[in-house]
Amino acid sequence: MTNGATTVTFSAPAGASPGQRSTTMAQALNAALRDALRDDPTVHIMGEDVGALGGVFRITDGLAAEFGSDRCADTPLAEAGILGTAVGMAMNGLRPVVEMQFDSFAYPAFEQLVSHVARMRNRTQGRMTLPLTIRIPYGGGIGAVEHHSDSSEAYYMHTPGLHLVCPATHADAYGLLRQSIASDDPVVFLEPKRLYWSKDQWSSDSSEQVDPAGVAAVRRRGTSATLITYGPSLPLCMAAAEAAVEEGWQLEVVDLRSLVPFDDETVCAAVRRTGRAVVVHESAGFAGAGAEIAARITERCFHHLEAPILRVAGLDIPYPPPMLEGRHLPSVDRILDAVARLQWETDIRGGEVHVAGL
Amino acid sequence: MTNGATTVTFSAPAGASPGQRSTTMAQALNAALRDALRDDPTVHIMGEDVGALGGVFRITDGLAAEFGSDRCADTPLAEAGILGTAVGMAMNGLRPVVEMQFDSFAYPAFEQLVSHVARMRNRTQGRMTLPLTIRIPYGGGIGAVEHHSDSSEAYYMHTPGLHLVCPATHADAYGLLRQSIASDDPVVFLEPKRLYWSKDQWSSDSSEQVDPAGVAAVRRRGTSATLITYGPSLPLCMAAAEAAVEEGWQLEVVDLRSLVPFDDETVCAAVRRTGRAVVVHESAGFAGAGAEIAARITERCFHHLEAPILRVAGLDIPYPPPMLEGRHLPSVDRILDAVARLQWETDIRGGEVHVAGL
Amino acid sequence: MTLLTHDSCPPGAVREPLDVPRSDPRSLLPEREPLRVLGTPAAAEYDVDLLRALFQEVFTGRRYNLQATALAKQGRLAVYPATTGQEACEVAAAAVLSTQDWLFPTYRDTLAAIVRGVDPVEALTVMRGDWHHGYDPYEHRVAPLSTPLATQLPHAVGFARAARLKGEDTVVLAMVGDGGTSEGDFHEAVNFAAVWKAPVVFLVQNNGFAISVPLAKQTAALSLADKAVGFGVPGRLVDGNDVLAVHQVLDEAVSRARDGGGPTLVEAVTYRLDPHTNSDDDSRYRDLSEVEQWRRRDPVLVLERSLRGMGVLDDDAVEQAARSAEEFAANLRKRYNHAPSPDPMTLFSHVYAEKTPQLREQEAMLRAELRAEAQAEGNEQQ
Amino acid sequence: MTLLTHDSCPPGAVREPLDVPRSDPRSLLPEREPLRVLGTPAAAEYDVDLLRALFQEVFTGRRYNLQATALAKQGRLAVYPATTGQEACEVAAAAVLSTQDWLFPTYRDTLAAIVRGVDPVEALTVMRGDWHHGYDPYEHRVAPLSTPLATQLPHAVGFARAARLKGEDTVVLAMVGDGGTSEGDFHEAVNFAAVWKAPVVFLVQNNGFAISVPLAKQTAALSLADKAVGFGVPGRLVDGNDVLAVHQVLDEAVSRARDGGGPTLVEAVTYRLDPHTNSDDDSRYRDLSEVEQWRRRDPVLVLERSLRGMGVLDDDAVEQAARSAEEFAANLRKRYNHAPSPDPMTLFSHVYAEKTPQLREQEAMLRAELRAEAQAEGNEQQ
Ligand SMILES: Cc1ncc(C[n+]2csc(CCOP(=O)(O)OP(=O)(O)O)c2C)c(N)n1
Ligand SMILES: Cc1ncc(C[n+]2csc(CCOP(=O)(O)OP(=O)(O)O)c2C)c(N)n1
Ligand SMILES: [Mg+2]
Ligand SMILES: [Mg+2]
Repeated sequence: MTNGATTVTFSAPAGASPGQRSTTMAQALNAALRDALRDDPTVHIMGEDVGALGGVFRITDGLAAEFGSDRCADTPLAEAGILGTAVGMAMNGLRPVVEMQFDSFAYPAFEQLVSHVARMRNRTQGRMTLPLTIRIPYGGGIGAVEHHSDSSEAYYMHTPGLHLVCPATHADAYGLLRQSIASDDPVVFLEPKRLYWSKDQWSSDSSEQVDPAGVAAVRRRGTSATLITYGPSLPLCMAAAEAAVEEGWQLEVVDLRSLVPFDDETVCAAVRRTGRAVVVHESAGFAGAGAEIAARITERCFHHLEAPILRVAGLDIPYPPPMLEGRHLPSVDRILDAVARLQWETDIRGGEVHVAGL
Repeated sequence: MTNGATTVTFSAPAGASPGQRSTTMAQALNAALRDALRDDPTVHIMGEDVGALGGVFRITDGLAAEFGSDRCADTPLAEAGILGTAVGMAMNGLRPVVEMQFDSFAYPAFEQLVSHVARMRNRTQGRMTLPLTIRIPYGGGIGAVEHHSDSSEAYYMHTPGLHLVCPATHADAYGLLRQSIASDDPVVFLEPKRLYWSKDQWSSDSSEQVDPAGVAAVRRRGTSATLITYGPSLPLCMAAAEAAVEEGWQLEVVDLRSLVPFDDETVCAAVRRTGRAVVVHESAGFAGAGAEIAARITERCFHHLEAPILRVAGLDIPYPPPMLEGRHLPSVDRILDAVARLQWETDIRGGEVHVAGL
Repeated sequence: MTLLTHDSCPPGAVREPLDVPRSDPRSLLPEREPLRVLGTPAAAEYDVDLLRALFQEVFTGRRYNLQATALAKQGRLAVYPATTGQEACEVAAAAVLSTQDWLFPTYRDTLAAIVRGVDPVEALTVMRGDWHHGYDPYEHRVAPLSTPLATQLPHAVGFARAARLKGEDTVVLAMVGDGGTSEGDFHEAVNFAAVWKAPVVFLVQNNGFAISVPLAKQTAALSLADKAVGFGVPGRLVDGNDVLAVHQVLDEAVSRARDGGGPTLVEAVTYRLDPHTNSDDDSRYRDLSEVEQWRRRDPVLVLERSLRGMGVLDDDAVEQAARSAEEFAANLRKRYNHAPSPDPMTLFSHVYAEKTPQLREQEAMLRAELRAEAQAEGNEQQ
Repeated sequence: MTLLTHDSCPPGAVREPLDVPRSDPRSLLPEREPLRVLGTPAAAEYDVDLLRALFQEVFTGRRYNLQATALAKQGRLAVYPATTGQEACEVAAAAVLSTQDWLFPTYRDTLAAIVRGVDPVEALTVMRGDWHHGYDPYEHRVAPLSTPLATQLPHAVGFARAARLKGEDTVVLAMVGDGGTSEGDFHEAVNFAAVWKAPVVFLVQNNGFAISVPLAKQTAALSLADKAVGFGVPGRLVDGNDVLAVHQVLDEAVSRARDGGGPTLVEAVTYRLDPHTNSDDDSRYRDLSEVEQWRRRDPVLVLERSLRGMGVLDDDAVEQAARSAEEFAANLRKRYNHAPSPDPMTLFSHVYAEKTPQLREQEAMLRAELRAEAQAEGNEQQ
C-alpha cells in the first residue's frame, strides 16, 4: 500500500497553527479527507448523502461546500453503482474515495468489490490500477437497529487484492486514511462507528507521523499474555489490560492497524514474549479474522505457546437488536475470562481443554 | 438442518430396480433434484439456463421436460433477483432450489444472502422461515477462464444463519442435496465442479443412507497424522494418503461434509488420535475455512498436538488463469510437504518454525 | 474465396421485417399530470362510509406520527422515521387490499402496517430495539419492514409468483421510496414481475428525498412511473397527498393484478414533511420554506377541507375523529410506560431451526455469565 | 382537538399543481421499427470509402469468427464465444469512435476490440487461458473484456464522468447483451449516466438469447430501448444486421454525448448464428430452422448484396476483401502454432503494487517447488 516507500508521512499544512486540541475521531477523518482533497486534485469523494448533509456520521461535513459538488458528490442510491462508477473513475486517472453508508449497505457492491476492485491490477498485469478507497462505517455498539452494526472485515480479508485497514486511534484515523487515499491499490477502510465520537488530544497539524499500514503497534507492554486486536476493540483491550493488573496479569496489547497486509513479525514477537495470547474482535468468531490470526500465530510460534490462542469475538448469530448487543459484543469480563483460561498451571498436558469458541 | 431428526434418509423410489451402476456425480445430483421434485410438490427449481438447456453443467437435465417449466424455471439473468424472488417464494410456502451458475455469479446476490436469507428466521423469531437451497457449482480445476473457478465458502461460513454443505462422494451428493432441500433452513450447497464428471458405482435406488450434515466422515483410518478436508479436495487427500504410505506415514482422512454445522467431535477425536493434522482446501488460505478449522482444533486439542496444525490451501491470489491453476491448487506434493513439516523430531522446542502459510 | 453462399440469401432478405412484435409502448406511459380526485366531481362518486373511514385512518395516522416521533425524542424508541405528510399513501396502500392480499412495506411504512391491522407496538419493535421485528407476518399478511432498500421488492414478486403457482387469489402490494428505485433490486424485481406476469403492485412513494438527496440527483426521469415502459408494464402517476386518487389508482392496479393482468408501477408524488428520522437535521439540505409550501398541501388538511366542502364531514365528525385518534395515541403512550427487557438467551433461539453444537456452547457460556451476574447482584442486595 | 390549523390551508390548495416538471416522455421512445439503411435510398448518401472499409471489416470479422471457433475446437483456445451474425454491430461499435474515445466490451466482443486496433491474440488472451487479459487497455482505449455481465457498465459511466471532470472530450461506448440488461448493474449504470449526463452510449446487442434463455423470458418490454424512457434518456432501435444503420444510430448517439447531451440507449436487433460458445449445444434450446431463417439476414451477406447492388463492390473487390481476410486468418493461425508457457512466478507479481510479506513467503515456496522440479527433470534427462 505504500507505493514503494516504507514510511508515508503527510506534512502539516503550511501555516497551520501547532498544538493539539480535543478532537473526535470523526473530525480527524474529516480532516484527512479535507487535506487529501486539498493536496490532490484527482481525489473525488462520492456516496449517499456525503454532500450537503456531510454524511450520516458527518465525516464529509463541509467538504462539498469547500470543494464543490463535483469533488464531493451525492450519488443516486445504489451501492453497486457507486462502487462500479468509482472503478471507472479510477481507471481514468482519478482517486475516488467512496463512502458506503453502513457495513451492510456495502453488500450490494460485493460483486464489484470481489470481481473487479480486487482483481483489476492482477487481471491487467499492472497496467490498469485502481487507486480507490472504500470507507465503511464499521461495527456495532452504537445502539443502532438491524443492518447498521455489522462487522464485515472477514469477507474482505479473504479477498486477495484488497488492502484492509482499520484505525483505532485518532492519529491512525488521519494518517491511515491519508495513506489509503494515496495508495495505488484499492483499500477497504473500516471506520469504527463507536469511536467516531471518542475524543482525544489530537490535531492534524501536529507533525505526528504514523507507521504505514502493515505495521502493527504495541499499544501496551506486558509479560503475562498478549491481547491482539484492531479498531473498535482496542479501547476495550486497553481497559481489560488495566483491569487485569488487579488480577496480577501484565497484558501486552497489539493493535494490528491493518489486516492486509498482516504484520506477522510484530505479532509473533509479542506472542513469543508472553507465550499466551487472546485475539479480540467484534465480528462473529466463526471463520472470523481471529481464526486466521490464531491459526497463523500457532503455525509460527507453536513451541512458544503455553496455551492455545483463544478468541473473544461476537457470538455466531446475526447482529442483535440494540437492547441485546451488550450480550453479543466482547467485554472486559469476557477478555479476562479468556485470559484466565490460558492454562496458568502448566501440568495439564493430556487433560481436556474446555473452550467455548469465543 | 435436520428438522429435529438425527438421521434423515430418503427411501428408494418405489419400483426402482436395485443395484448400482457407473454414475457421474452430476447424475447423482440430477437424481436428487428429480426425486425431490417428485416427492414434494412445493419444490421449485429456478435459475439461469436450468430449463431446456438443463443448466450449463446439466445438473437439471430433463427436469423441465418432466416437471414443467413452472417447477424448473429459467429466470431472467439477475442473480439478486433470482435469490430475492426465491426468498419470497419460500416465505409463501414453497421450497425453492436456486442454481447460481458459478461461484462468482452468486456475488450479485450477496446482499440478499447475508441480509435476508441468513436472517429471516432469526428476525421473525421463527415465524417466517426460508426452506431454501442455493446450489453453487464450486471451485476450480476445470480449466475455466476468470470468474469461473472461485471458492466462496469462507464468505458463507462466516455468515450465521446459513447452513453450508459440500459433498465429496456420490452418495453424499445425492443424500446431502435431498437433506438440504428438505431442511427448513436455508442451505448453501456447494457442488465441486471438478467432481461433476467423476464416476462411481452408485445408484439412487441403492438404499444407502448417509449421515446428516453436521456429521463428518472418517474416509480413511491412519495413525501418523490427520488430513481434514471437504468437497473437491477429498480425492486429493485420499491420493496423498495413498502416496504417504511409501514415506511411512499412515494418514487419517476426515471429510467434513458440512462446514456449518461443524463436527468438532469427529474432527477432534481424529486429531487427538494422531496428534498432527493438516487442513486442505482450494480457496485462498488467508482467512479461509482452514483458519477456523485449525484455530478451533488447536483450542480444543492443544495438549494433544505434537506440531501446529498446518494448512494446504490455494495461494492468496485471485484465482489464476487455466494454464496456471495447477500452481495455485493444493497438490499431493504440497500435502506431503506439509505432513513432512509436522515436526517428526520432537526435540525442537524453542527453534524457529518455518511455515509458508499454506 | 468468399465466406458466404449467395444462394442462401433470397432477394428480399434485406427488407424482410424483423420478427419483433412491436405494440405501442406509449400506452404504458403514465398520465402526464398526477391524477387527482379530491376537489373534482369524481370525488362525489365515492361511498360516504369509505370517505369517512379513510378520513379517520388518515387523521389517526397523523396522530400516530406525532406520537411515535415524541416517543423517539423521549428515547423510548431508538429511532423513528415518520410518514408525516405521506399518510394518504400509507392509508390507501393498506385500504385497497383484501384479506388474502399481502403488503411488503419499507422501514418507513409502519403506518401502512398498522392500518392493515398490525399492533402498533409490534410494528415498532425494530424501532424500539428489543428485537428486529415484532408482529407475525402471517397474521395480517404483512411482510417484515425492510431496512435494506428495495430488497423487499424481489421478495414481493416471488411471493406473488408462489401464490399464482399455488392457485391462490393473492395480490401483493410492494412499497418503495423514490431513492429505492435507484437500486438494482428495484429493476430486477419489476422485470421478474413483468416476465412472470406476477400479481404485484409497486407503489413508489416519491417524497422528494432519500435522506438528504433530492429527486433530481436520484433520476433524470420525467416521472418514476415512466420506468414501467421499460419493463412492458403500465405506469401510473398520482397525487400522493390525495387519498382518494391514490386509493383509486391502487385499486385499479390491484384489480388488474388479480385478474391476471400482471404488475403495475405506481408513482405517488408526495412530500416528507418531517426530517428523515427524529435524529436527522433537515435544515442542512432543504430550504424549510419548501416544507412550508408543502404543508399547504398537507394530505390530512386537504382531505378534511374537501370532505367538509362535500358535506361528508362536519365539526362533530372531525371532533369525533380527533377523540378516536387521541385514544389511539394515549393507548400507545401507555404501552411505552415500561421498557421491555428482552431475554438474552433468545439470541440463540432462532438462528437455526435446531441449534448447532457451536451455538449450544455459546449459549452455555452466556447462561453461565447471566447466572454469575444474578448471583453477584444477589450478593450485593444482601 | 384537531391536529391542524385550518388557517394554514389556503382555499385553492387542493387544486394547486404539483411542482413536477413534466416534459413529454414520448419523445424519448425509440423508433417503432428497427432503423434500416441498407437497401434504402439513405445508403447512397454514404461515403464510398467508408462503405468499402466497413465491408472489409465485416468480412474479415466473419473470417475471424470462423478461425477463432476452429482454434477453440482444436483446443488452442479454452473457449470461444463467437459473434457470428453480429459482425455488423461489432464493427460499427468500433468504427464510430474517435481516437480519444473508449470502448467497454463484454466477454463476447473481442471482434469490436480487434476492429479498434487490439492485437487479436491479445484480445483472445483470456480465451486462451495464459492470463486473464492481454492488451494494454490504454493503448487502444479498450477496457478489459468483462465476464461478469453488466458489471462493466458502471465502469464505463464512471470513466465517462471522469473524462468530463478532467475536461476531456472522450465519449465512452459500452456494450452489453440482451441478457445483461436484466442485471441490476445495467439499471444502476444507465441511471447514474443519466443523472450525471455522462458522455456514454449504451449499445445493447439483442442477439435473441442469453445462453439458452430467449428474450421473451428475459423481458416483457416491447423493446429493450424502451427502458431509456425510465431514465430520462433517449432510446434508439436499430437493425443490428445492417451495419450502416448501426453505424448511423451510434454515430448520432456519440455526437450527442460529445456535445454534452448525455447518454443514449441503443438496442440493435441481431441474432447469434453460432452456439453460445464452441462448447454449447444450441439444439437443446432452439429450433435450428430459426437459425436458418436468420442466416438469410446474415449481416455479411446483406452488406455484400447491397453494396454490389449499389455498384460499390464488384467481384474483384470481394475477391480482394476475401484475400485480405484470409491473410488475417492465416496470420492468426500461425501465431497459435506454439502454446504459451506463462511463468508461474507472475502469479504473485500484480496482486498488489508491492507484495505483502505473506505473498513473498508463498512466492518463495513456489520458487523452491519450481527449482526442485527443474532439478528432478534435469536428473531424469541425465
Ligand atoms: C441498501 C441500502 N442502502 C442505504 C441505506 C441507508 N438509507 C436508509 S433510508 C435511506 C434513504 C431512502 O430514501 P427513499 O427510498 O426515498 O425512502 P424514504 O426514506 O424517503 O422513505 C438510505 C440511504 C439502506 N437502508 N439500504
Ligand atoms: C453476473 C453473471 N451471471 C452469469 C454469467 C454467466 N453467463 C455468461 S454469458 C451468459 C449469457 C449472456 O447473455 P447476453 O447478455 O444476452 O449476452 P450474449 O451471450 O448473448 O452475448 C451468462 C448467463 C456471467 N458471466 N455473469
Ligand atoms: Mg424518499
Ligand atoms: Mg444475448
